[in-house]
Amino acid sequence: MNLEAIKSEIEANVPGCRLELVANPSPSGQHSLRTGAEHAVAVAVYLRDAEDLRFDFCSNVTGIDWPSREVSQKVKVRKLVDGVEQEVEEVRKTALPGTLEVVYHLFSVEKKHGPISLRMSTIDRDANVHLPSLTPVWRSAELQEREIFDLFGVVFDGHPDLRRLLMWPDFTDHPMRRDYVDPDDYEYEPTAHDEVLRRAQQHRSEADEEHPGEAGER
Amino acid sequence: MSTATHPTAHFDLQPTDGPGKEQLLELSMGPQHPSTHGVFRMKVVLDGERVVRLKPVFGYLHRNHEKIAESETYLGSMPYTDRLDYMCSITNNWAYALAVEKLAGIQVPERAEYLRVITGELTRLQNHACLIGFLMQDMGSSGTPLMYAFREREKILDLFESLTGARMMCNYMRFGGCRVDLPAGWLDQAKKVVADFPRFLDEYEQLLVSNEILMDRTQDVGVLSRELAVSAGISGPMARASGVDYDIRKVDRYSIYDRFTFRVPLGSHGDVYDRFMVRLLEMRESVSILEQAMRDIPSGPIVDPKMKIRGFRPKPGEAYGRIEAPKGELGFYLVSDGSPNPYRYRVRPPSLINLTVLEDLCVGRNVADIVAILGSIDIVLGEVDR
Amino acid sequence: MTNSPYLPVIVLLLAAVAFALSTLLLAWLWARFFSPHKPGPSKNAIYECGLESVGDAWIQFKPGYYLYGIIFLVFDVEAVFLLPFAVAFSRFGAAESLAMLVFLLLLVEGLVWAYQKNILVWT
Amino acid sequence: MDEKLKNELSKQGIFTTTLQNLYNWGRTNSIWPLNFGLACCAIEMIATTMARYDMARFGAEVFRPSPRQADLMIVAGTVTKKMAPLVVRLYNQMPEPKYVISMGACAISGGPFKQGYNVLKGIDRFIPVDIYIPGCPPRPEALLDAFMELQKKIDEQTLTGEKRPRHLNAGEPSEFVVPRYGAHDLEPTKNPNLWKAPLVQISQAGTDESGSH
Amino acid sequence: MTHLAQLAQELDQIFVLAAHWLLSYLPAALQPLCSAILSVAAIIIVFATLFALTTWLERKGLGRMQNRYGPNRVGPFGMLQPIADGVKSLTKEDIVPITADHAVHFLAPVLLVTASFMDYAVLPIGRNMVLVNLNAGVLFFFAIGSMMELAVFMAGWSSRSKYTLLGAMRAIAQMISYEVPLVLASIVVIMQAGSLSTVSIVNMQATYSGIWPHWFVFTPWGFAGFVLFMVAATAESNRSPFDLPEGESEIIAGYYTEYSGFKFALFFLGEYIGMFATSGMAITLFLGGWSAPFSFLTWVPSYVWFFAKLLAIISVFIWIRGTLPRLRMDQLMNLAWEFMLPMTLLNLLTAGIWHFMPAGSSRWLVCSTMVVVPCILLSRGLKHRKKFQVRTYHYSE
Amino acid sequence: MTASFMILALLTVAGMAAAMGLRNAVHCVLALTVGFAGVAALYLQLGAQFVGLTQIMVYVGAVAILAVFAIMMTHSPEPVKQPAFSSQWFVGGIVAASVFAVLAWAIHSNAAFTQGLPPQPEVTVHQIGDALMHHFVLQLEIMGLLLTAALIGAVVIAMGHEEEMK
Amino acid sequence: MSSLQDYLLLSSLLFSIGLAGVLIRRNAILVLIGIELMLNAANLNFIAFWRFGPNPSALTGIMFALFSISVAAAEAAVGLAIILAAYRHSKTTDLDRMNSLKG
Amino acid sequence: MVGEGILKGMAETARNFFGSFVSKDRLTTVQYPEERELQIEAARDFPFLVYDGADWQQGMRCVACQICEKECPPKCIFIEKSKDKKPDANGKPQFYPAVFNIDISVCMSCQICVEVCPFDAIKMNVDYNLSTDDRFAGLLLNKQRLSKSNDYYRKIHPTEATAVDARLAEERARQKAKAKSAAEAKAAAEARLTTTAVQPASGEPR
Repeated sequence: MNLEAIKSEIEANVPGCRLELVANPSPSGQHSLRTGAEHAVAVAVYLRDAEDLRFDFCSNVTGIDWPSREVSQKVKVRKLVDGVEQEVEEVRKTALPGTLEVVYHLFSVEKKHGPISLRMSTIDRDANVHLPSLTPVWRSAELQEREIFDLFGVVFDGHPDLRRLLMWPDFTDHPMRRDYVDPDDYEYEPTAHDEVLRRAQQHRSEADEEHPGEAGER
Repeated sequence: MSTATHPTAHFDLQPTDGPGKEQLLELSMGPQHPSTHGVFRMKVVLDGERVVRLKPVFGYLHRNHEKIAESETYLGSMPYTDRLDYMCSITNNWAYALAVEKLAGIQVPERAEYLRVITGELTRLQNHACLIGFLMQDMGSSGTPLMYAFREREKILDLFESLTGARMMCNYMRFGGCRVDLPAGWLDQAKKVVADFPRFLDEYEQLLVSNEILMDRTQDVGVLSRELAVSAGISGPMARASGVDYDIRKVDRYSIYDRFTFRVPLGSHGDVYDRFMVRLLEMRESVSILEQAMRDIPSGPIVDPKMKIRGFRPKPGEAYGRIEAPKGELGFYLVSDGSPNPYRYRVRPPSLINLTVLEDLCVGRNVADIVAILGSIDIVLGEVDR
Repeated sequence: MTNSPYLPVIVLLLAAVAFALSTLLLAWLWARFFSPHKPGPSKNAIYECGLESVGDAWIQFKPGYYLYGIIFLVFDVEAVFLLPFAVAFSRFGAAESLAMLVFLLLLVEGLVWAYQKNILVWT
Repeated sequence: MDEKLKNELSKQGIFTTTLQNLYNWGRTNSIWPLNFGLACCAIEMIATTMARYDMARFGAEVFRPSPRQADLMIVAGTVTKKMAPLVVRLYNQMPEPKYVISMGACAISGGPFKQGYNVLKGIDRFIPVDIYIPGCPPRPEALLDAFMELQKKIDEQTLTGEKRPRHLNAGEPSEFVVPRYGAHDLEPTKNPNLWKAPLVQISQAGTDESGSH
Repeated sequence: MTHLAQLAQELDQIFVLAAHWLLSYLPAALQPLCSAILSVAAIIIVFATLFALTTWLERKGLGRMQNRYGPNRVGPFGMLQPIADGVKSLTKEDIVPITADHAVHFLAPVLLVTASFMDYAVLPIGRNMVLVNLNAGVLFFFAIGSMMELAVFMAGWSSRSKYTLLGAMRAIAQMISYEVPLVLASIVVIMQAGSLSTVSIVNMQATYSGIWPHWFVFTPWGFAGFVLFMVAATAESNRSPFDLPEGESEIIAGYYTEYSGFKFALFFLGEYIGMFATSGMAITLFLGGWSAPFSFLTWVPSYVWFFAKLLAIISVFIWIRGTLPRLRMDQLMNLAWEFMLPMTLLNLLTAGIWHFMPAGSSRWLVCSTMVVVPCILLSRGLKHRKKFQVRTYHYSE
Repeated sequence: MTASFMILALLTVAGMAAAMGLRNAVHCVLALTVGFAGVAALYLQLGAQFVGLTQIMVYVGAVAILAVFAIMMTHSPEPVKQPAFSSQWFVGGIVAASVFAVLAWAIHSNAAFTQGLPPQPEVTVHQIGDALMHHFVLQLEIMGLLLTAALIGAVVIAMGHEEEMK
Repeated sequence: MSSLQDYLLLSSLLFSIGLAGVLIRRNAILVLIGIELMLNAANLNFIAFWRFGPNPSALTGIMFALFSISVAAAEAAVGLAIILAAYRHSKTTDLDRMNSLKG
Repeated sequence: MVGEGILKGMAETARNFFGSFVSKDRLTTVQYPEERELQIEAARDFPFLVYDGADWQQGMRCVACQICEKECPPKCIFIEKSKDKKPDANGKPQFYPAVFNIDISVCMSCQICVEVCPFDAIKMNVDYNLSTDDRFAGLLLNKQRLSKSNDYYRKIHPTEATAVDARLAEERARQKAKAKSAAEAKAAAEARLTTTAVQPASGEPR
């Protein structure tokens, strides 16, 4: 299973499609293909139907939240320093916009090979969170995409039944996002640490204000 | 009739009218229902007793396993995995350990692999036995098969307890091996339990397999086609009952499963009876694996000596590891950013994905069939909702 | 009235009703004197697996039930005629038995018709 | 009315005592649990009813699926926020006398999952709990122990007077507010009439006097 | 010897004699009424006790089948368990849903209990021990039995809950479907006995050829009738595997989901009392009522035999409950209309032929064939149409 | 007029009147069963045991159930907003009352109807069976035909044309 | 003992109640029930006349009542089926509305 | 023939029914409060703190290193380190936990605290009978309630305790040797300082 070969095969067969091969530095060696949203369904259908690939079994669908972050990069730049052109290392900071990424892990029941990971990213995390749904290609994505919609807020276009899966319908947050602030119910935390401790103490002082004099009763 | 009083007006998807244009009854089965195996809920639209629509509602046991795991250390998540599929904690441990081992490139000593296989297959035995018991309970047999299954399960849990210290939440695997070695006499005790197990299976078969009521209630009920099974990502015994020849123990040859001879039973109808029978037959195969493993188990270390218990930080990267858990393909997807906590921690729960086809199986059937179908899918809510 | 053959039946009827009512009365008395009645909107709501019940339960059912009702009714009436026949049967000859057989066959014909129309298949 | 009744009852002391004994005997020995499991602990609860532990010996194998016929709610497992209103409603729908056993860490406090956004930190925030069983999950023996503890507790209750149980007191409610699903959390997050966090110094919680030498 | 026989007879009639003795102290005008009250009180007490005993037996028996003890901590062997349950139910709060139809909701359990107790009016519990010997006793039994359907419907409908309504509709469909086979199965006995009076039906069976009694169950049509009657009776009394109306794994507690406190206990009571009544009727019709199984055992009091037979049938009920899963609604209905009804009709024919054929082995042969062959064919047909069989499985490797 | 007759008559009339007067159709049917049972008790009182029990079995056990089914199938237990009675209820009431008046007058004025009760005849089921099979055979067969026709007819009508005659 | 007159009066009262029901009820099912009521009244007459009649041992009254009950049952079955069919057509069992829908 | 399978099943339940009167295998109930199963040695329920010797405050092994507090997955341990040092069982001055609380309403008995403890100070108890009706005080175990003697530990987990004891003894011996050698070395150094004679350092193994 050569991912490079698969990549070029798909690019040859799906017109206009450009894939990115995302290397995985870990010992698992599970590299992945990144596709753009517009060709995703075509790529998926090809992966599923191509005679030599037959990735008919979409095992796992995952969302990953990448918040906006600054990446500092050391770049060697040729610069005129004191009149002499020199190669100077410079720290260049680039602000990467946050994205929501969706990863599909595919296997083939027929050929008994896999996995191959297929990735897609949204444009950002706020407004442009649409991705094409691959449920029409693999039915197994149905509930998992709903879960990602629920917990990450990725909107899958073309999903037959995109509702919240785990939280109640009136819930407005996407709790698996990194910037989610969980509800504050730290009234009683006898073994609190760190952040929890801080919030518990805050609750405690509020309670003290409400019931002065009761403190230390127990 | 105004829409407000129409019983289906509140339904998420407008149901179709019944054939005779009778009113449809929208019923909520669960979360507190004797046969939803926990807090599962199905919104059912009934035409008489026939199911017109069925929408599963999840999340009543959504306890944020993935979110919590992302703020725990890698090891800290291990006891949490016990509580995913709480019937089979050891296989959950195993899948997680396998994923982390892939992520960090850790080798597992041979004895540890044997221990994993032994405990894992014991887990499979008790899970399948109990599942069949629960299925029969759902079909109204006042608990007798379940009692027999739990009688056997208690024996296996005794083994687990004397090995790992806990009956259900074993927390047994460690990255690169297992936590403790077998105590003295454990293997003999286990051999006895395994040797006795076929007798229980015989008893079960006597009690159930040729029972006409059971056959009539389960055969051709909830038929899942092979194509749908593959497309919907159905795995485990449920897929094999539909004729999908896909057993990860054979396909991935993870751990040391290629050393054992065992067969994979396949169904040809894909109905509830096949799912029930495939599990029954799988138990016999598990017994055979166990016998081989307990015969061949070598001595040696049980954990990779390079592994430290604290301060484990895999290099950045990602890995997807999966095993054939009793309920199907249990996978863990981990993304590491080099910190002690996983950046992304994802469980691929077989129970949840096997539920994808629930509506397809139930529509057009009877209310009583819903519970049989649901029972045969074998869900555990801890894993469905996580 | 006291000589009526049905006197024991009447007594039994009254006693059975009294039995049921007296136990309920006992329960009511207990509640009255010791256990205060505490109704509430959610306590006295309809049970539906812990959810709020949506929609009315009194809905229109399938006519399938009615078909069984009809067949039941017809066979109930048939039994009414069969019983006196059966009681007197031991003194009957073939002629009476044949007559009854014809009567039965007529009904069985209805049943067979229902079979053929697959009406007796529960949906 | 209450006073009059009490006077009358005290006059007929023996009668009341007999009645009280009979009442307590009846309800201690016939505790039918609601057929209701939430998570992992439910499996141990089931195991308790199975042959090895046999809760039936106590007359408690009659797991009623309908709350109308149940006496005991064993909250066995994690109560999520999505589930909490249902648990409360089920509790409300049980007829008095009703008891609650909070089985396992999750039901008591949220347990290991207490930091989760969807996990209720203890069912006692919404309904009154009689017995808490720590453990994750508690062993079946622990459940049996708790069951006997509950029986003991019931046996000690009196028909009238101070030690009478909650349900015999007309002033105490028998149903509790069912929380609603809000945009971020349950509303309210707890029943303030029922659950008050003890005012202890957080870092000093549980400190023993002798330990601070 | 004659002295012993005398003693046995007195023992047999001890309750009758005691009642006579008691009544002799009363004015003649009051005697019928008091006699009725006495017998009715006895019936209600005895069968209410039997109900308690049966629930205990059931729990113990199921326990033993499931490798456990069952209730054993309240009283000796847990025998006081039903009493504790009763006390508890009596002191439980009674909840009536707001939307329920209060009057009907209240009346349903009362009607059920009443109807199930009414059945005992015609059951001969022992020699000379019947409340009233009605000319049309069997018809009375069935007429009263049909009231139970109404009670069940009232319970389910008045609660106005979805589960109760589903349960009620299931219950009615089931009960009407099995009432027809129930009646038809008993007609064979009436044909033979020539009477609708339960007393004369039993008296006919209480004679002996050699040591063997003339129970109707010992004829081909009688045996078939008995089996059919028992199957129908199981369904009529909502016992496993026909306990669909309260099939708790599907529809919670069926038609009495919304009942709490003692009303629920009354449903429980009513169902069991009804079950005893149908079993008692099966005993009366087929198993010789109170008559001894062998002529040399006639010295044992007749009521002992009746209750022994009743307990035996109850044990079988418990045994079945411990073993079998529940049927599905369509199977239940199909069984009633496609197997039970044809079989009972055929059994009628068999009984008729039995009557017209001369006594002897040829009669036995013909009638047995007439029962067994259609039974096999029908069950084959059922099985074939449903196409269920024990399957064989293949393995991938 | 004996007390037992009075009680039964009152019960019957009350049941029947309630059956015709209550709003909720299911209540009507339940009241109706009381009326039917009352009539059955009157039969028993008149010595027609078999007919009385048949009345209970057929009317209470079957016809009432069928009516209940019909109500459940037509969704009409709901107390409707509109009045339960027809717009011309007044006219109907007058007609019924006048019919009763005429009948009562006719009955009252006929002296033949005031005769006392002749001795109780011995009516066993046996005799009924004999009479049925000897004197009423033709009627019986016609009854069978009628029942079969009713069965088929009612089923066909109830199922409707478009219904799947599977 | 009561006289025949009492029974006849009762029966006529029942008949009138049934008639009133038929005339004034809007629900078709209840109208049918009214008809059943009238039939019952007639049956009561049969039995009463048989009992008070000159020749009770002829059993004619009883047989008449039996057949009448059977016919009434058959009538109820068909009648209710017709109502069901009408309901399917017009979605109501209200006779007034059925009437208005007809045109 | 329909009914064959049903009869087979009924035979099976009958066998169990009658078997329950004769065979222990078919009557597996352990009547709990009166009869108890044998304590399984490895069983674990909630953690406890081991102390050596007789006095729980004196012999506390825990040195408040707070590793378990950090590693505990559900964070149910709360430790406050003492300001001062006290001699431990070996007489070596150590910090000790001024406060050591375990909230057993949160603890999931995962045993990770035991695994990470470098001092063998925290072990798993087998006492499951902790039901209480006191929500707040009953479920928060303080230092005193947590302390159990080493004898108790040996009683409930004999094999494990023996191994731990051996390991500790070995460590203690090693420490002693180390201390001794350090003292000797110190003495030697001092001697070296005082006596100007140059001596080679003793090559004693560590």
